Amino acid sequence: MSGTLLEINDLAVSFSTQGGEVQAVRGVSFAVGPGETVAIVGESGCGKSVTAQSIMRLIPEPPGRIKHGSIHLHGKDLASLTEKQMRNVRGKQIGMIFQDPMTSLNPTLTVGDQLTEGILTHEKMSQREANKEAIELLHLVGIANPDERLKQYPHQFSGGMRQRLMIAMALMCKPELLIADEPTTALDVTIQAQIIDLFKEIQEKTGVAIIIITHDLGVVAQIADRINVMYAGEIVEYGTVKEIFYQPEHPYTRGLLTSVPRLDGDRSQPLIPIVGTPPDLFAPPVGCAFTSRCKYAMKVCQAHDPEVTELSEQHYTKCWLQDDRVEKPY
Amino acid sequence: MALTQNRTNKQKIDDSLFVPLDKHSAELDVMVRPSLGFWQDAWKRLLKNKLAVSGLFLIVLLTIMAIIGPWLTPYTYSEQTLSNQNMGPSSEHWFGTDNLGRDMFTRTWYGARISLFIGFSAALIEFIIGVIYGGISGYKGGRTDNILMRIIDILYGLPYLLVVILLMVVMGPGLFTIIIALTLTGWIGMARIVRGQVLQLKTNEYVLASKVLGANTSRIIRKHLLPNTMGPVIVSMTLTVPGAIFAEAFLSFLGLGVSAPIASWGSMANDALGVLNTGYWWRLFFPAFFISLTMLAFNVFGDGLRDALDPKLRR
Amino acid sequence: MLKYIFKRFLWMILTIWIIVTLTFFLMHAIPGDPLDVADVGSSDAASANLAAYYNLDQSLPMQYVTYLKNVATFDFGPSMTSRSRTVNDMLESGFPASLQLGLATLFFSVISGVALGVFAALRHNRMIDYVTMILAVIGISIPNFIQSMLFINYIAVNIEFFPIARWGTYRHVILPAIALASGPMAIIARLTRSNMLEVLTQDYIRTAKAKGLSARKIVVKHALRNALLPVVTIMGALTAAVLTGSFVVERIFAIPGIGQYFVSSISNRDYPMIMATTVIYSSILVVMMFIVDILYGFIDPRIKLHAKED
Amino acid sequence: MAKKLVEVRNLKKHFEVGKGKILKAVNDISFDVYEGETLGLVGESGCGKSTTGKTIIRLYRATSGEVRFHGDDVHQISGKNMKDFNRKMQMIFQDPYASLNPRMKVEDIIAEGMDIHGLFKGKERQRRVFELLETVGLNKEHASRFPHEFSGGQRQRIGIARALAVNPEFIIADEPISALDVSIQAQVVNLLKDLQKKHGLTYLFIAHDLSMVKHISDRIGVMYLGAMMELAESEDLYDEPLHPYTKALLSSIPLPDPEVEETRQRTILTGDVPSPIDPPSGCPFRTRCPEAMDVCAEKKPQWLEVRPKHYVACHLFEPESQ
Amino acid sequence: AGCGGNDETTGNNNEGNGNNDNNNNSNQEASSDGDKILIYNNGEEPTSLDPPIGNDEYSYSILNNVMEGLTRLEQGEPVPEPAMAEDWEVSDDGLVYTFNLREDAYWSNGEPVTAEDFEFSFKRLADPETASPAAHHSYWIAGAEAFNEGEGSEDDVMVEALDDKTLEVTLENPVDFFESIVAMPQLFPVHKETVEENDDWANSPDTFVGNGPFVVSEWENDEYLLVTKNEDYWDADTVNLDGIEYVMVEDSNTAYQLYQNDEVHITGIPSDMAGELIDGPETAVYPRSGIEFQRFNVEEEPFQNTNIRKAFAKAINAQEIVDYITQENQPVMTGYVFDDFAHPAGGTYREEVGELHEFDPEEAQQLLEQGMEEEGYDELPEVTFSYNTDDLHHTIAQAVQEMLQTNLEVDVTLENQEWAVFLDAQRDLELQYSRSSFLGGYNDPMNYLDNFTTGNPMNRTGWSNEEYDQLVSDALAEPDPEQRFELMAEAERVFIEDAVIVPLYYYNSTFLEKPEVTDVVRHPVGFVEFKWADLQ
Ligand SMILES: Nc1ncnc2c1ncn2[C@@H]1O[C@H](COP(=O)(O)OP(=O)(O)OP(=O)(O)O)[C@@H](O)[C@H]1O
Ligand SMILES: Nc1ncnc2c1ncn2[C@@H]1O[C@H](COP(=O)(O)OP(=O)(O)OP(=O)(O)O)[C@@H](O)[C@H]1O
Ligand SMILES: [Mg+2]
Ligand SMILES: [Mg+2]
Repeated sequence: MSGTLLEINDLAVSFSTQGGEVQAVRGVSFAVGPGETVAIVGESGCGKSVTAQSIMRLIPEPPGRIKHGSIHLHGKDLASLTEKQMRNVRGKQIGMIFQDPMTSLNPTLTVGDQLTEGILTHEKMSQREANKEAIELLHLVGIANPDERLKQYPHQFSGGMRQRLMIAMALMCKPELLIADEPTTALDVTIQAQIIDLFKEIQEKTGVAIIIITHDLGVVAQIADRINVMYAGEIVEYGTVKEIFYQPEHPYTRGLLTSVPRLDGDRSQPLIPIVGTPPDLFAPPVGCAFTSRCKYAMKVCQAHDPEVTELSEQHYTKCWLQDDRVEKPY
Repeated sequence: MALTQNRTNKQKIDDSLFVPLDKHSAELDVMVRPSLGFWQDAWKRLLKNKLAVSGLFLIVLLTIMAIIGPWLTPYTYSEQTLSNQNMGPSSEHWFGTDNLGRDMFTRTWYGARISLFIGFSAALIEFIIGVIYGGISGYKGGRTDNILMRIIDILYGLPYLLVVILLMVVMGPGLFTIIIALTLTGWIGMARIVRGQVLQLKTNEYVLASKVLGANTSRIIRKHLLPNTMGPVIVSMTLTVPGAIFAEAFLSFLGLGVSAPIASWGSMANDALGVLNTGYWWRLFFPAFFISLTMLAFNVFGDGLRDALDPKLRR
Repeated sequence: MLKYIFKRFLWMILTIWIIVTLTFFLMHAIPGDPLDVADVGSSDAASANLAAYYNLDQSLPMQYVTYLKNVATFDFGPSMTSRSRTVNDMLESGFPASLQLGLATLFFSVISGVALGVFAALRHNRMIDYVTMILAVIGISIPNFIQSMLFINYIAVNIEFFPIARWGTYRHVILPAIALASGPMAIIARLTRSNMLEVLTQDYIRTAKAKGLSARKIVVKHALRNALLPVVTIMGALTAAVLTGSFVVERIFAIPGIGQYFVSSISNRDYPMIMATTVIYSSILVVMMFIVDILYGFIDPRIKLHAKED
Repeated sequence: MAKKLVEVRNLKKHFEVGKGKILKAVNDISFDVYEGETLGLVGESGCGKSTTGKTIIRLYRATSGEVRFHGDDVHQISGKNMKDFNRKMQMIFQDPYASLNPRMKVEDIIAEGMDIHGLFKGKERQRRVFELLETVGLNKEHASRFPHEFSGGQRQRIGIARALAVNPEFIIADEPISALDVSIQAQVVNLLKDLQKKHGLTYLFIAHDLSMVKHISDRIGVMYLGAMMELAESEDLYDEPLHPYTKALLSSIPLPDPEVEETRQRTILTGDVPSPIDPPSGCPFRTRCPEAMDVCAEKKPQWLEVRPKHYVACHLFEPESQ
Repeated sequence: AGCGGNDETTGNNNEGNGNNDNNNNSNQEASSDGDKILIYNNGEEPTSLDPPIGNDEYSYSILNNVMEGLTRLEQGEPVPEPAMAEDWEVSDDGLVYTFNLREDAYWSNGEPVTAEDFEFSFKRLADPETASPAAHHSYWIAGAEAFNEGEGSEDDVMVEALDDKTLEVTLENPVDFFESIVAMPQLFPVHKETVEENDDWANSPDTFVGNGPFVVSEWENDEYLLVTKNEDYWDADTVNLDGIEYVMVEDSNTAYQLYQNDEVHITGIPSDMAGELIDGPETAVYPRSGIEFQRFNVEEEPFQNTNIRKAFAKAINAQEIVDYITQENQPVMTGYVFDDFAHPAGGTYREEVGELHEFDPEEAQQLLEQGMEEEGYDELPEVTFSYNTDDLHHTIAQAVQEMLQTNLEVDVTLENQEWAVFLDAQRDLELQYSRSSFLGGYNDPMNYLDNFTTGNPMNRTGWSNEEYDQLVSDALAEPDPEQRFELMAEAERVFIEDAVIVPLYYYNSTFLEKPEVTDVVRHPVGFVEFKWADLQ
């Protein structure tokens, strides 16, 4: 591997709530190399956004708390940076697209203002130049009439347009790493395709690494090099795109892939979801968190946390089914 | 690779466990915590805030002293001994005496009754009228808002003194008149603050969501707008209390207040202004101190309440 | 927008007209005849002349019409207390002092109130927060006239820089302005703090942080603006109150302002002066209220007072 | 044929943005929703789908045109009928977080509709809330939490539960599942379909995920820049799309298959996205249409039923231009 | 300091030019260093510097020093001495006064002061058009009252300029104190031409024309008014000060601090500090003709009964009020009329007439019982004492309440009212029992006794007594001083016997005066005089 840009090691994040501690992330480790695209997919509520925000040190503290683990950017521990040094990382080295575009945009500032303020902070640039840059980017993300739109306020944009604003905002400073938390959920397929192309193009030009969090496996298939599959605060499977799509090992990953409706599918047939509800991270089970929903669950799954098995150089999974003593049911 | 680091010795695990799981035993019982309403929950959180609790404790203490304080001395609030005038605090007169030789301790706690009553009622009435009026004005907007706000302008614009004099002539002096006089314009500030907040809050989508569910104005104001504007409302209320206590003294000046020799903190402080030169400090100090203490208590409590009502601030 | 401004302008006129009308009838409704208060022991004939001089001999509706005319032309005629001076003259000579003091007060109260509120919120439940609260408690629970006296008795007499009282240089403005400002400052600080706390938990603050903005910029640009709404709200009435002078503080500091007239005109039943002060105050008030409403739209563009419901 | 539940006629919704500029978010669209069906609505982001939904449910006042629900003009409903209307028609909002009151507990958010309409009280209410939570894949434990303590997808599910709580007849679902992972999406979609079967619910389903839309919808409408381009039964639409925009759309659907994606050819639309403030003359799509003709700039295409139950607005299919 | 520029005043001026340069000259003089400028706290802005209009202390304390009447009270005793009038003759029946004006009497604009100016001024005072609140001070002049009431004409007012410097005034009654009446600011002359030409003449130092020891030279409304020595004043040699700065500091505490800081020379004593300061070395106490008392409304129960009234009057210990509350050593009233008026028999009025009232709780108790019996009361009807809002009144009222409780076991309710409301109610006899005060206007017991005649607007008690009325009008017509005082004393006895009021205490004027200030003159009646004052 050509060195790592970002390395996350055994990260655990908790939130204290009225009833106790919610263990949102429970020991996540992965690395991202320069120019690489890593996708994080997984159960809704499994801790993807929290992981992403932890990288930027944006977990609200309190109630949030990074319990243990480290995050290294270019080999430097981000936790050791002062708030001021961290400011240089944020926006400039790492750009972030938040999941909820409506509330993540300041309703009282014009879109133009919000787009340009980052670059004005990090680079010597006049407002005019910054505006030009912003217009250019808006154009690239497919917003018509960008110069007019700059003067408008977020509430005057549609959901998808706000999402594109977030994308543009994160790209303004040409970061080395882009963390995109569901950047295309609210976009129609044509725009989505445009955005993905844009990501790829920028990646080619600037070599930006991307961590993309998404539910849309189609998007993942298009853009990702490698995939982290998360479930209940842990990474349960990790591998290259093809490995995950064609040789999924973890029952959850498999369930995920079968849930996807197919265009050529039969409408009258119900979709095949994974039955049951995910565990509450308030009191995660001792063993494998997926046990209660797993078709192939064994007694050991309930009692012991499964171990990571290396399937290939870059393909790992965390499941007892990989144990030699088990005969794979599928 | 990081993922592989934490390898345990998997061989230690008993082979017998590697058998399919009986589905039923896999169902995890989720124990359900007793679910508390928003207000109950807020109350619980409030009680965890030491500072807020001490504020509340102070308020209760002051109230209790207002009730029993006057009985703790052999003096009555009106009994004069002119030759004992302006005596400093001593074992006989704990808070000293005033210019008519009355016991300040008795008067202070007697005054607490009047002042706290006025403070509480003013704050409460301000809250009720201000919130309803401001809420409706802000939420309804448009014509309604315009008319309601112009009424406020008119009430604000009228010379208050004139109104109060008329009130005094029509109603005669007394506690009730004071409350009316305080209420007349007291709620306006609150109403305007609430309106401003509501104008902003009502654009939030959760208000639309509630509207779609068929919520009427009253419900939207109560359940959605008000809880989200509690901060400024609480601040405004806690500031009303001392305001009302002093306003009572001002209204006494116009003949509207409780008639002498009944004491109130405001009028006691007012009577004692001259002491800045004479050195009879206790005459100003005690009423002023208790007014400040009341206000401090309300503010500390109010801050705690604000925090308790803000779910995002929970620890 | 223009249409809205025009409409509001008409409403302002209407509002002032109602205020003037109500004030007119109120002042006639309360006991106390202006001539009785002003003079003792003049003859009936003289009283009648005086009454004629002040138009008091006309029927109430006629007097009302006369006053309306006065209000419309901003000419209120002679004062009933200082018969040889006109109300206009008295107000004109006093207004500059009150205005100066008022502006200083506004300046102090807003700047320090907002600053204290912001610091308190940023250091929520820490030392500065408590200090700010105590300052606010002091600012409010020691009314401005007591503060004024304390300032005079303990600061002005000891520090030569501050004149004890009277009027003239900028140094004369400082102490009374502080005395006047501390109450509003406390209110502003508390309101700012409370709303800042609210705003600081919003997601868009997180976004701003993610952009790497400095803490100062986040506070000033993103948070403060949203937190200022209630402050702007109270600024309306506050400005009107403060610019028209303060009876007690002006009195204590012997400042030749117009605050006194707001009180003395009523105790003297000085009808023209009551009318004039009412018009001045209510005009500033309604204009300020209008400005506040406009400011709402600037602070939060989602607030649209002039547009029809969507 | 089923009864018309909602009729939208020549609906327009314009916003004033800045100095006298008019943004035509929805510009003259007409369609019907039949009882018990699911009408999917897809289209370019910002083309006016949410605005259409919000205007139907009366959150926006229509600039012109009308919306009928059970034959009554919804913009005329008042008083008691309003409450009834509000129970029968519900909306799931696109922005999951903004539509949740930060100071209300999830339990109260979900139960709000029940409270308003006096549907359930006390224990019953709580039971129902738990039930709803479970149907959308959350658990009881979540009832006493506040919205900010949830992940995006969890918030979205709260919104769904809230809409379902009042047993509505018609739900406008504005991207109800976009933030959910596929397995939960499947769960929710199955649920919606079940409910439809059991209670005859009707949906207006706004989404971007075309495979999902196809799966759930009986008919699908395609919007572009405030106007309806094509409306047809879903199989029909997917199998034989008529409008060039629809075709482009379908060709852009990403497939969950990396190898296919590597080799796939898509019709990338060229040209700038036009602005609704200043839409192109004639057909709004003509600026990006691979098959644009002269007439497209001159005339607005008519809304024609070119095949049974298959409507399209395109000059390619207008009799005179064929 | 030299004021050379002023020598040419007379020559310099065109007649009728109100805007002259002299004032400006003295302006500049005043600000030069080393001048003896006395800084006097006037409290408030003068209402008006037009003598018949500005009928209050704030105006007259200034007017008294920038203008001058026919006479001026002497520095020592309140006895009139020649001022604008060099001398005067009185006719034998005491009705006609002929004043000879001094030749060197000039207005500050350089014009001579003439008898016409006086005639004009006196008639102007009486003129109902002027509507002077002080018009009643002209009533001594025959025809003035009728004119003022709108019945007579201006010509019937019996004041006439016989020539430029001779003024003849015919009186209504043969009052022997008319010489001191004409010393009052209300009867100061005004410069006829200036006044006729310019209604606003008294509003600005540029247009104001005076004739007193000082001239108005600077005036900032509500801030200060500066007067400077008038070098053309006939008695300029006597005047020691170069000027007086009247500052307007209303708040007594502020004024006290300014005084402590040597920023004013003379100011009042903050009432809270009276006890502490009253015996201090810098405190100056002047007797003042004026009283603090309480009125009964004899038309309301239970005060229709004389004995009950008397009981109240005797149950209140005014000495304690003075000792503990006002603390300004005011003399307690033992009658109604101001004690210190000169009695023709030689001593003061009180010395000659004797004490008529005293505090006596036992007798009060008896009187109350007696009165209640007379009225058939088992229980006294409710009594409410009203006062206009003021810290001092408030304190006194509470003390009185307690005294009535202790001495008579009567529960009195207190009620305070805003001044105008109170005044209105008191005049309309709506108050049962209320606080009152009276400030003397001239130097004679008649000033007091006149008030309680039937129908007098100052009566406000509903009390009417024929004997009293008769005694008062007899006294007015009586030319013989001894005789007159006899009648007045009798009237006072009737009045006190009927217990219409509760006498409390006489006023005095207390001031803080810097040690360097000397010879400030304040008479019991009249206003502050700086003619003789000096700064050492
Ligand atoms: N402030 C908070 N307080 C308490 N719990 C929280 C808080 N924020 C997040 N959580 C919990 O942490 C868990 C992980 O949340 P996260 O937002 O990372 O999920 P996610 O993987 O991004 O899901 P989605 O795909 O739905 O966005 C969730 O169960 C959520 O309930
Ligand atoms: N309140 C508003 N004021 C002004 N313009 C608005 C407003 N709401 C929406 N718009 C504009 O109307 C157009 C349609 O918006 P709408 O939200 O209906 O789009 P949409 O189809 O839902 O898009 P998306 O799929 O991105 O959510 C957009 O151009 C948007 O900018
Ligand atoms: Mg997320
Ligand atoms: Mg939308």
